[in-house]
Amino acid sequence: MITVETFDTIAEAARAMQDRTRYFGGGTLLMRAVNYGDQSFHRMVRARDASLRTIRREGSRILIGAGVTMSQIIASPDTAFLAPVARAIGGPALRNMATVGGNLFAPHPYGDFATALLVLDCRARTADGSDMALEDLLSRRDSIRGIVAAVSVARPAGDDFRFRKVSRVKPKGVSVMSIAAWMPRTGGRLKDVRVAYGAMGSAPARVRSVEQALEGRSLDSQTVEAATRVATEGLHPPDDALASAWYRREVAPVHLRRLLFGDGRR
Amino acid sequence: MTIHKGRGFACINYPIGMNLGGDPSQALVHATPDGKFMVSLASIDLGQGMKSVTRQIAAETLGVPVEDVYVDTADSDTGPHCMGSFASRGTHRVGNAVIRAATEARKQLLDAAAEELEVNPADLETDGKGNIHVRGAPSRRISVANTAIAAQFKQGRTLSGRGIFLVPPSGVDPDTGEMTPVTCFAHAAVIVDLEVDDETGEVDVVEINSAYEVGRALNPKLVEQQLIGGAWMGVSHALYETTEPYYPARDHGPVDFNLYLMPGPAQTVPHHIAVLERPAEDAPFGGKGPGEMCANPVLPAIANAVYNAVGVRCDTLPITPEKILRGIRANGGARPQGTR
Amino acid sequence: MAKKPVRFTHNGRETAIFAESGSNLLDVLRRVVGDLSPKYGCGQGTCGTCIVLIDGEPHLSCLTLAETVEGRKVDTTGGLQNGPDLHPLQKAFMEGFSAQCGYCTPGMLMAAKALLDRNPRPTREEVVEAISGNLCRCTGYDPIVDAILDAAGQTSGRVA
Amino acid sequence: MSSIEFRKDLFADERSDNLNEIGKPTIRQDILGHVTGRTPFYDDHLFDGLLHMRCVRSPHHHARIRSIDFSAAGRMPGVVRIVEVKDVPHNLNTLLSLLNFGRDDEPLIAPQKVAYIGEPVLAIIAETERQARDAVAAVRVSWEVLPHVLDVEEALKPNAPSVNDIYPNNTFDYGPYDHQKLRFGDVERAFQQADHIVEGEYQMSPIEQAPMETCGAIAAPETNDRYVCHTSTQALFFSLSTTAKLMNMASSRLHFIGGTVGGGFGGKVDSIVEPMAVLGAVLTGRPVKFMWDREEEMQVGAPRGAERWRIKDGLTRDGRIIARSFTGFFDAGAYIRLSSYAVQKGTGHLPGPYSIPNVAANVFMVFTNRTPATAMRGFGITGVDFAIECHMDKGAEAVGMNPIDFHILNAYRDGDMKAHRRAAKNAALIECCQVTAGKAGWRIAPDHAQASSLIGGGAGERATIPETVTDQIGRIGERRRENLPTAPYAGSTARGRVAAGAAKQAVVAAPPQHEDMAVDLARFGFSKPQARATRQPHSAVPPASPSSPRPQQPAPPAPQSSSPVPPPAPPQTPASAPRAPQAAEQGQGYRPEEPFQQGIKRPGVSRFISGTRRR
Repeated sequence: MITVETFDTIAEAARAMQDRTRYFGGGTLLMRAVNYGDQSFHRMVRARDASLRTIRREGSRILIGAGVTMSQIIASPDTAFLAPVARAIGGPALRNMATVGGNLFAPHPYGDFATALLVLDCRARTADGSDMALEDLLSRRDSIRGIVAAVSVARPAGDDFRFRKVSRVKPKGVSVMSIAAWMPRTGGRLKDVRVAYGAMGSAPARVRSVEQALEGRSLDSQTVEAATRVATEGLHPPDDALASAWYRREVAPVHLRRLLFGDGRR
Repeated sequence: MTIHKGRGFACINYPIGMNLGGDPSQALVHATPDGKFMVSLASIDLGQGMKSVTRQIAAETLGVPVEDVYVDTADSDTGPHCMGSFASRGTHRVGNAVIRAATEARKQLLDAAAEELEVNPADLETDGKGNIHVRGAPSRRISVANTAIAAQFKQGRTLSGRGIFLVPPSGVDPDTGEMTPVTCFAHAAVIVDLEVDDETGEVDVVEINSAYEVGRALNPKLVEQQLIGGAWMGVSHALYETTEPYYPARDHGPVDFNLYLMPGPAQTVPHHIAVLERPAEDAPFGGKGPGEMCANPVLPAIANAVYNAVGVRCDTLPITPEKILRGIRANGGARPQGTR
Repeated sequence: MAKKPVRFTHNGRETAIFAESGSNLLDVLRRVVGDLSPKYGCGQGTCGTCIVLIDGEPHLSCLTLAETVEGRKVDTTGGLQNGPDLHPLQKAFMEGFSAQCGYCTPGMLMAAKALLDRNPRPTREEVVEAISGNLCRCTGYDPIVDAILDAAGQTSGRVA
Repeated sequence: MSSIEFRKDLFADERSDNLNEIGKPTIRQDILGHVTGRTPFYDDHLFDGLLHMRCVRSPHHHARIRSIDFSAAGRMPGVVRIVEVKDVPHNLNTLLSLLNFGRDDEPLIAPQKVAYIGEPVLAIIAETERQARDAVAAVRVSWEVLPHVLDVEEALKPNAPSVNDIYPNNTFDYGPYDHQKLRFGDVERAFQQADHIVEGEYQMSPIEQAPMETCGAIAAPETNDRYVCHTSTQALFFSLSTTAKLMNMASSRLHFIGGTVGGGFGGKVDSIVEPMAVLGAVLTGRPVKFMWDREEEMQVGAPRGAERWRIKDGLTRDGRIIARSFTGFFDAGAYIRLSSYAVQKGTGHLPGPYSIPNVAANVFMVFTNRTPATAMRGFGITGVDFAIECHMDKGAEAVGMNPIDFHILNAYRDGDMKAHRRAAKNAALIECCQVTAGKAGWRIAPDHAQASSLIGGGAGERATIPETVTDQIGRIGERRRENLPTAPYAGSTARGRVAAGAAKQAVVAAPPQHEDMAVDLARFGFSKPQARATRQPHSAVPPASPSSPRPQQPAPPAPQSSSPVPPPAPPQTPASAPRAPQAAEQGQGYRPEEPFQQGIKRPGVSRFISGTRRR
């Protein structure tokens, strides 16, 4: 038996959170759990808070409400750089429901959007006003108590930001892996490079080895080869129904190279 | 990265009708007061078109327009016994039962018309447009509707028929395997063209050419539906599907359609089909069921095309990118087998 | 058992029902409203047979918390027909032999309607994208894509 | 896009195509219901006070049930009835017992032990599905986990865990043997004479039928002490009879309604959901739905079973296959369902559509601790066809032939004797090879382009049953005592012989029970072929412009639609227009909606006076 409580503000909703309670965002994860009789919660909390659905510029950054859907991301000119990522998620119906906040908590092999946010210096704001790096949140997302109200991301310039999703079913399938990279350039050299993988571990994660191989270099074939050599350093990709850990290790360098070369193929 | 083109061939035959027989199906046909016909079955339409094809079979047999026939299935109180829709038996078994039932009803229809026209029933024929007339004298005619009215309201005749079709069971000799498995076979041959990415093992099927021999295409559009959809399923079986990805280990069994893979609408393959029709003597109008066999040749043709492309024999289904990539690694690289 | 009143417009008609707490829109439409056109395929949002339009946009009704449609407009295949007249999509699916078992058809039709309502002349790629959340096990998709493109031709007055 | 052409030029002399309705692209009878969402599937029947039934399922491959504690579950809100083993009147069945094939081996609800993950041990009926799920989660089962076996060949070893108590050797019985034998000629001798030996092993994994509509049934008390059951079954009376047996109830008390199913592909034959729903309705006196969710459909619902095949071919230098032997394993999972039958269907299919003078096969149905397997599109054939056709490709490579030429060279033709000792008829494999090659522009040898299924078969060695070598290896139970090899003839030198030409009568269809049902073949599109000698081989060259029958009202769909490349010629026969269910034939004077009229109309005759009866 499930009870649902709806509040006007995210703050009230946050205060209503207790044991065996889940925050209801878009419902794509939670309603499935309800439909299948998940016994780990019996109470859902919602908020009508309009701020959850807003996208706003904040100087060089963009503030995205946790309740913003993938469809809103595609529609909004302010988040045009994230549209290709949102488009890679689900079908149109799912995108009308799936939210940015929900994607941060989507289990493997989901979380492509979080993977992209991860490289864009993303910070998550919880309802109680506290603020943490997305990377920090993802590392302990199972134990997070508060509700994420919004995320703030940097706005990349030109083609500095790249995203690649590898799935077997087209046009829509879940990730064998996804790769996001933010590669700002100053004087032809890469600076503050961030690269992240999705579906290559328990949660989306940055790939420090690749970032270091790229940092301070120009994006030439030598650099790319150096990066691909360390493409899976320190990673522990999972086996699942889509692919084995072995396969994920084997193809990660290939897809990384194709991403860095901007090769659109598959 | 290299993309290798490959071409593969396979051909098959397929046993039509439940293996070893012993699987009856029945049909009942009766006329409504004004000469429309109802076919009562307990057979199942699971999308293959049972209701539609038996409707055409009944109309053809009765000699009336298809619009005047309706197929009602499946209610165990009103539909006579049918073994079921499986083993490519629907068209063959149920179709034959419907033919026999409709033939008996037609006999009564012609008898009733003969009485009205004062001629010998043997001299009558149907025009398939709702009329019965004397052979060679189209003007001496009566409509099926008026025949039915006369039969039921004046002559006191039913226009109805019973039909059953059974291939009696065949035993199997335990020492030699001697048996009569079925009475006819459908045939198919396919050529698959595909591309293999030798860095990822990913396969793109780019074209299928095929020939399917179906005895007779009872409804060409229903046949097309089966062959197009069936070939899609063949591609899906060959490259994507399994409930046990690590068989015989049971780990990571998919529980939803995100993890149980089937090719999406952006991965459909241009499929150029030729339909051949060699009627089988004991099949309805010679027609063999095309629905079941159509996926079968696609699986090996894809495996053979993958070998032709990169020199990897993938003898284990499904042929995943991982299996191909492991094969390429084991061979020390792709080994294209030459253009066909 | 706790039930919540929900008022919404269903296929153009004002509807007020009591929804069991935590129940999804698919169950409410089928069991409470009695509109059986949306189908259960998975309850996971992975097959699209339950797709309905909410305020004109496609949604997975099996993942939609029923009470969230309060005051909104819900349209299903059950309401697609205009009086006695079939919608061009329905005609195209019929004449294109675009259904076999027919179970995915209502979801396909709703996904297609959402597309054509905002984009009357879609490209093949746009159609494929529009039904990318809908599965069909029978047809191999092409007959469905073809029918949607045909309907687009008709809706925009092309002589078919 | 795709295209379809109808090669009416081929086998034209065996057909007459002058039929009124057959061969026409008539629109489906059910399509209007499909596009309006009005087609009634089993779950589209509303019942007041419908209850929902869910199962408690095994988390183990193989385990003994020590005890089940459902006291907490029984007290939970909405719970109406706990269904235990003792509630099932006759808790043992095998699907094909209706054909008297095999022993009852599977309970509806597992009594003492479970043999696969997901096997039901208890069912709970509640007011809502969610309440049933909550109650199921509250059930506590104490398990004694047993050793399990998941690989078919491991399961054949003497020390392997016994999966199914009714078949303790992990194999189905075929006469005195633990496998189905096929013996035709003498493969051992032929292998010695062969220039090339080609061997291969092939494996397919289980495949889900994946119909969009999951399996389910709704049962409810009806009048006259009967029960109505709306079901997704592919086999109405199969499910009805199975239910009657498990419920130990006269079949006359069951009213099954179905016939409109959201895809089946073989996955809706097993008749599990119907007895469960009826049992629920009987125990509660209320309407009960038992429906699989998608997870159950995928992991508990029976898949197309896995198969493993080993093939050994003996080939001559010039590309003829003179011997072929098979060792096959059908992975049935924990219970028979239909796998026993798949083995015999697969065996009857060997050695594929080829004329091979020496064939042998040992085919096993093996129990393992996995979800039972059942039928799927291509039942018993899909897996072995994959094996055979991959192997044919290797054979062609071994003898250095173009694969299509290799297939045509070995293809069966009319009159050729098949390994199951019946002569082939109505063959058309060669023509399919030729036409496909022509469409794809794959060159084949001129003599193979001229070959015909009608010519060259049915004579000499091709038409005769050879003297056949037999063996008695693999009697039931032998394998529990000692490790026996599985390949044909392996493991013993004792041989028997069956004389050349030995064959029983072929089985043919039962004749019509009454002369009024006897068919006049002339009206059914059959025509007498010319004498074989005078027949021309078929040309593999496709006609210039393929025809694709398309709806006519309204005119053919847009260019994007699946029309041929090059674009289609207009449908060749006017008759190839599909008919909308109520479409009228223009200009034919026929009006299907012509209203009901009493009496008859004949010029000069009162409509109420009949002609005189002729006797």
